[in-house]
Amino acid sequence: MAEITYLEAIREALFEEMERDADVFCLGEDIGAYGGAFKVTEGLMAKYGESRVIDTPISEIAIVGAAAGAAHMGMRPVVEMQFIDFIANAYDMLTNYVATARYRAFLPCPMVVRGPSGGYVRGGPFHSQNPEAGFVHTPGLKVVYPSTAADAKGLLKAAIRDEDCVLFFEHKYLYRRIKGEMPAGDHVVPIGKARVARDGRDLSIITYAATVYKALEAAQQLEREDGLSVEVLDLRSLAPLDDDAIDATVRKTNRVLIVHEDTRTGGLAGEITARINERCFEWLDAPVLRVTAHDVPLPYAPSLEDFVLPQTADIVLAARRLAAY
Amino acid sequence: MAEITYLEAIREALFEEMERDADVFCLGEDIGAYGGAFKVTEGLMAKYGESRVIDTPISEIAIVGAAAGAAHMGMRPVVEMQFIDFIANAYDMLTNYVATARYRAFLPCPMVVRGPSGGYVRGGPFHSQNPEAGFVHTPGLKVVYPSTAADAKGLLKAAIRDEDCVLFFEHKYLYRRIKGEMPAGDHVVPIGKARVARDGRDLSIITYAATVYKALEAAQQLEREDGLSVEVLDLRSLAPLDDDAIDATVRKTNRVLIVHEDTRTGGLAGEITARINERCFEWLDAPVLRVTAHDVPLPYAPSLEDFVLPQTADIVLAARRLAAY
Amino acid sequence: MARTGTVAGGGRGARGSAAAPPAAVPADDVELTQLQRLELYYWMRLTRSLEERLVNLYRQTKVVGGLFRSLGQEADAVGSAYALERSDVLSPLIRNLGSMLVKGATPVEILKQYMAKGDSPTRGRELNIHFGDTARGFIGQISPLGDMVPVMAGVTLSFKMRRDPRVGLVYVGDGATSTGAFHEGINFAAVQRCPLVVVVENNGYAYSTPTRKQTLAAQFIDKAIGYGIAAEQADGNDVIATYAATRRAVDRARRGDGVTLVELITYRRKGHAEHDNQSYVPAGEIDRWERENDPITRYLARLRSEGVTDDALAAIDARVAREIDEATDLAEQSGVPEALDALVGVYADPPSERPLWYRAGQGGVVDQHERPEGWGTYDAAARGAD
Amino acid sequence: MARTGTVAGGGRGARGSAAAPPAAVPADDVELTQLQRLELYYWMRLTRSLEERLVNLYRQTKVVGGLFRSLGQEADAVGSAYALERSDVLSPLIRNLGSMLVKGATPVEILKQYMAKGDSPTRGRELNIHFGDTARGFIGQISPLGDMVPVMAGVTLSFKMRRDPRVGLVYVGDGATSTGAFHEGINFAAVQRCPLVVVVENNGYAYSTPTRKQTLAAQFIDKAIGYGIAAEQADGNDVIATYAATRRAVDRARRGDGVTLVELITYRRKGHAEHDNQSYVPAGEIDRWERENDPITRYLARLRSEGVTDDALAAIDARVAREIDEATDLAEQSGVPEALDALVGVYADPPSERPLWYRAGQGGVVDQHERPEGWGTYDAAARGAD
Ligand SMILES: Cc1ncc(C[n+]2csc(CCOP(=O)(O)OP(=O)(O)O)c2C)c(N)n1
Ligand SMILES: Cc1ncc(C[n+]2csc(CCOP(=O)(O)OP(=O)(O)O)c2C)c(N)n1
Ligand SMILES: [Mg+2]
Ligand SMILES: [Mg+2]
Repeated sequence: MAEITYLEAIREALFEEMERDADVFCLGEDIGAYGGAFKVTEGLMAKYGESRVIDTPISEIAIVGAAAGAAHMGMRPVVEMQFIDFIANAYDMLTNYVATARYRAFLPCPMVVRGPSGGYVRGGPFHSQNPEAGFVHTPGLKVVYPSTAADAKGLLKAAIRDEDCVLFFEHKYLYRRIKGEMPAGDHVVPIGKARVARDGRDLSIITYAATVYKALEAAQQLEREDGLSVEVLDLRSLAPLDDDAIDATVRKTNRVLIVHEDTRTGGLAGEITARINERCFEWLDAPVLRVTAHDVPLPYAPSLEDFVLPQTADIVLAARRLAAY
Repeated sequence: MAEITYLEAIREALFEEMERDADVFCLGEDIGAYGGAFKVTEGLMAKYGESRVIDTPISEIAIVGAAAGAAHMGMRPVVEMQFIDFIANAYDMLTNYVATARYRAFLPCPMVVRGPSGGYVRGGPFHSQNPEAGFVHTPGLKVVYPSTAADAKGLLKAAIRDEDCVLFFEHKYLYRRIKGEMPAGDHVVPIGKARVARDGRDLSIITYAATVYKALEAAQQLEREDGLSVEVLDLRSLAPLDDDAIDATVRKTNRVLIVHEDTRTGGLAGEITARINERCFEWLDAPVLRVTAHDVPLPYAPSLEDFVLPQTADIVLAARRLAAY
Repeated sequence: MARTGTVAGGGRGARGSAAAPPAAVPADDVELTQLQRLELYYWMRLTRSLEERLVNLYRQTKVVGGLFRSLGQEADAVGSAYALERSDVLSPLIRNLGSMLVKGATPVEILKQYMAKGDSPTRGRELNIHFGDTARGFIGQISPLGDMVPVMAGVTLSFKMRRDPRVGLVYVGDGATSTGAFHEGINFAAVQRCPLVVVVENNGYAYSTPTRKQTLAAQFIDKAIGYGIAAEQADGNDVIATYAATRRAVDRARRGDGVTLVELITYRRKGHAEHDNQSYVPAGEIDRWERENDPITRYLARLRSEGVTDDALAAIDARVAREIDEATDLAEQSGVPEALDALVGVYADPPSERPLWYRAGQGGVVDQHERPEGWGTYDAAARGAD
Repeated sequence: MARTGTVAGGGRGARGSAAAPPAAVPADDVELTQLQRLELYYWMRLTRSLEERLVNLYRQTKVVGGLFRSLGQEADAVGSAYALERSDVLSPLIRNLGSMLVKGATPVEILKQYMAKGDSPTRGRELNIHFGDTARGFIGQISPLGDMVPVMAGVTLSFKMRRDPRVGLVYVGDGATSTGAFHEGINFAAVQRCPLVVVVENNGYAYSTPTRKQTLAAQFIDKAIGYGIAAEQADGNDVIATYAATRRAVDRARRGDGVTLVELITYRRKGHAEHDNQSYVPAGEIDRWERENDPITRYLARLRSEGVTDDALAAIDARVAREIDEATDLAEQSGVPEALDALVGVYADPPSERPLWYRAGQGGVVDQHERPEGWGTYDAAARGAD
């Protein structure tokens, strides 16, 4: 079977879901005739028309709010943020309105908010963000962030079919760099399950999105140079977190490194560390360590961005310290 | 010296700072003639006039943005959110514009955003929030959340004098319930320093805001019923966190319970746990545990709110488990 | 005073409205049967009496949290909602108790909500009249002002997409027009030509803030041209005029002619909530509106002039009193929510959260002393805003 | 075509503008010396030539990230900024290179920014022309559209509070008028009577979205009445008309008469950014604007008709060419930012963050292979928006 890119996998999911269910529709800025800033929705309007592929005004509050209203009425809206950074404008609508709809008003709100996320692309402080922490913190929202093409497709299909709002973060560094074969048939990856990206015995790296590849690179290097067997767990689903998978890898290797591209303070590594502490303290042979971005806005110049973001060499160093502990 | 309430202490700080520095001014909804929804700014407009105490339209984006613009020009704006919950509307302006101003543009942005926060008051899902986690996560912002009247005054004065943006959370449950004597003179409490609210040897409770009092109640009960000596650390400053104070209490008691009123997943306890892990792993005799709100929107009925929020009895139970570990 | 894409001359200014009550203007001629005209009276009377009952319950500390009144605004709420068909969808605000009753909310639901009962429409999760029911065609608001405009843009977008001839109506206060959500939502709906009516209830104040501190616009319908949409303005204290203006907007929406901004000029005679002493209101202003421009008094005079008998009106009053008494008895019988229900239904899947470990097996661990003393009455200011 | 609180009749429609270039209208009579008129030409030429140089550098992969053009909009940027005094404050957008130059930004700064040099105005922290200097009176934008309107409301509020007779000017695109920030900011400034000019640059498109999908308003000045503020509309491709309209607004602000919404009608001849192939633009539209309505061509004809000699114009062209060459040489010599500078200045106190432990003592730990291949040219789409 032919391989397709991470980006094409997302597009394929959109086509298949719009085909499968007439209630699925897309809305966002420049997603129609233009096909979106990254061309994820290319061809969608030509096939499904202007009424199911809606070019909106520059109004993130309205786009998300309108999706919620349509979702209440039985539609299945898929919102594109032109860059996920602009989800900040809809923070109130998502955390106060959408996230609470079912709980406070028994209103179903099945919708997806998706968009290009993440750095390593010289995008500067407003086109490189990883805003997952603020939403994982919000009860009522689900959050996924795939790293492979197959997961991108399968999780987006699951997100569109979910009865609640799912934030679907797409890593723009992976859009065209990552390829994969699509499993045959109606490929749906359940939300809430992590993926063991690499089996290992000596230590575990828990991560997600683009840093999965940095972790895998580091694992290879550690095997080659240190003879270490490193397990890499790709979380995929950030809310809910797959506690069972986390427990399993911790209890297997007893040493854990958490890696994420988001800034350190208040990033997801804290939450994961707390859970490991509560659930697996006696299995720990070393402190849970983290490799993350530095706590600064993400700068634009390559030398600065590379310094701020976590790199493979950092993971190797941190893993060595853990292994030697 | 006479005692004044937590709320009066905040008001006193506003009067003194407006008196001290003609560049300090206040803006927000209904803060002028009406004196604010909680009457925190009562009397301020009568004394300083409409141009320094500005009743604004219902426009949190504009209020925060305008404060930033004025701050660039050398003013010292103090913004009131009528309820801190509505800070969500200004999330983009705060995290994207204000937080990055110095870093990306060398623009000073000395301003304060303050407002009534927290639950235990039957305020329901939109008048009870503790939104600190989303902002502690943002490099460029400082966050304080006092629990005593003296700290409320001293930290607000420090916040107004700070060269950067400080979010000042006021716990509305404490407004009129907590009183304290004000230290004489120009009472300023430095941002970034925690406070030992109670000395102890056997175990540490790290907390802030209203749950400081629940922790203190629990500590008394544990002393009375279990003979346990419990230390209570009131963080006061959430960004930056006082790592030294955290280290000191952990290394002293070797058992840590973190308590916060915010929901569990993605709340601040995760970050604190990660730091303790990294900095004091060998001093830990037990896993770091947390007592927090349940992961649901905060419901309104007393029986529901009481169930969702952390209570003294929870802290006692968790502390007993820790002590017995 | 209809306006479609052009500016209405000489409209009653938004700023003027707080200063002086509008003189009685002859209501537009609309076809309403005698039965319907009496129905309008019933809804207005029910609204006012139900709120009066709530005041009693509030003083007995049976209301949890704040109490919000629509005194003097009953015509605006009832008349506008009455312009909708049963299958249309409405999004009310805190002062639209009347609109909700018209759309099928019942007094017992309202009372249970305010008393935070376990079998109230939100099972004690949300405050006062923050609830909805899509079956009856109303959607519960949330507190952040303006947010319901985008949501209703989406509700009505779905009608358009499905070629379903339903209409949506969303209320915003004069204050809420200052929010970004209002602007983005009405603009989005305009461009998408959603079948939506946006009703600006200009009652002169947003909490303590008079309209002139909210906007420099002479009148709210002046915003319509900037969105390229139609506008209607009406005396919101004249239930028939309100009905007629809203009806034109509803018809326009149903015809496929897009969004209308309807400005209803009225006056908030009570404070923002029950604790607000209205010290910021110029002396005499409230009295004048009460004396000269009470919507129920005005409507009663009109009905009488149209030949409705005192007996017919008294029968309605009696029915209202009886219904409220019955509803109160019923509501008081209900119990408080079960603590564990707090964990149910954040998501469809999982259907419930698990209690935290230190709560396992416990319904409630809360000691009596931990309850804020006298909640429900304690801290008036703590119940500052909706 | 000034309008103060009333609707201008027959304004050139926003939607019309993309379809057909406005016919040349006689520019308003303004007092500008010959020297000033030549200065306007200099700034427009400098803007265009500097962008052309940037295109060359972009093709040489010396530009990091995307490249944004203002081709065809030079008159609107230059003419409006020229209406400000030196001490006034301006907030530019991505297509206001010309405005920034007028306010004192230098070509070498622009080039260094685009090349992400260590001694660029933002030390490599921010993109392209996202930078400012309060001393020279311009404030750097951020990407989220609309946010600078509230910020400039605050800047000008401070002028009013200090009785400082300065004025502020903020640009928004046709697209950015749909944001909540625009609405909240302009309304706030209106009510506070801030000395602020809000310039809507109506260039027919927001990225690929034509104005008719952004708003149903016939023209953007129709929004002014809804904010109770004055409006001016001008042909944005006529530098003198643009200057005159903006000047009226600036004078009004300085007199204490509050906010003006200025609509400048122009056309974006290049794509949103350099990678955008403009496939969504109707055939012939761009050509027509280029042929019939290039702001520099038009202004040259006017200058010549006023007696300016070819020699005088050639001298300006030569000066521009020389300045850009010199600036390019200078900019190319600068180095990239020091990695550790990334940690400096998030706060005033502490002045710097500490490197994470695994970076201690290391300037950069990045292996060559970890750099995205060919950044600067790699992924056109990755540089989709500003
Ligand atoms: C975004 C937001 N900011 C602030 C508030 C607090 N608040 C609640 S009601 C209110 C005044 C509303 O005035 P208006 O819109 O005129 O409605 P009215 O009460 O007059 O019906 C305010 C400021 C809020 N609910 N939401
Ligand atoms: C809040 C927000 N949403 C989306 C974007 C992405 N974006 C960048 S520029 C642009 C189009 C802007 O159009 P317009 O305001 O007309 O300005 P122009 O480029 O035409 O000068 C978009 C959608 C953004 N920067 N900010
Ligand atoms: Mg009002
Ligand atoms: Mg544009």
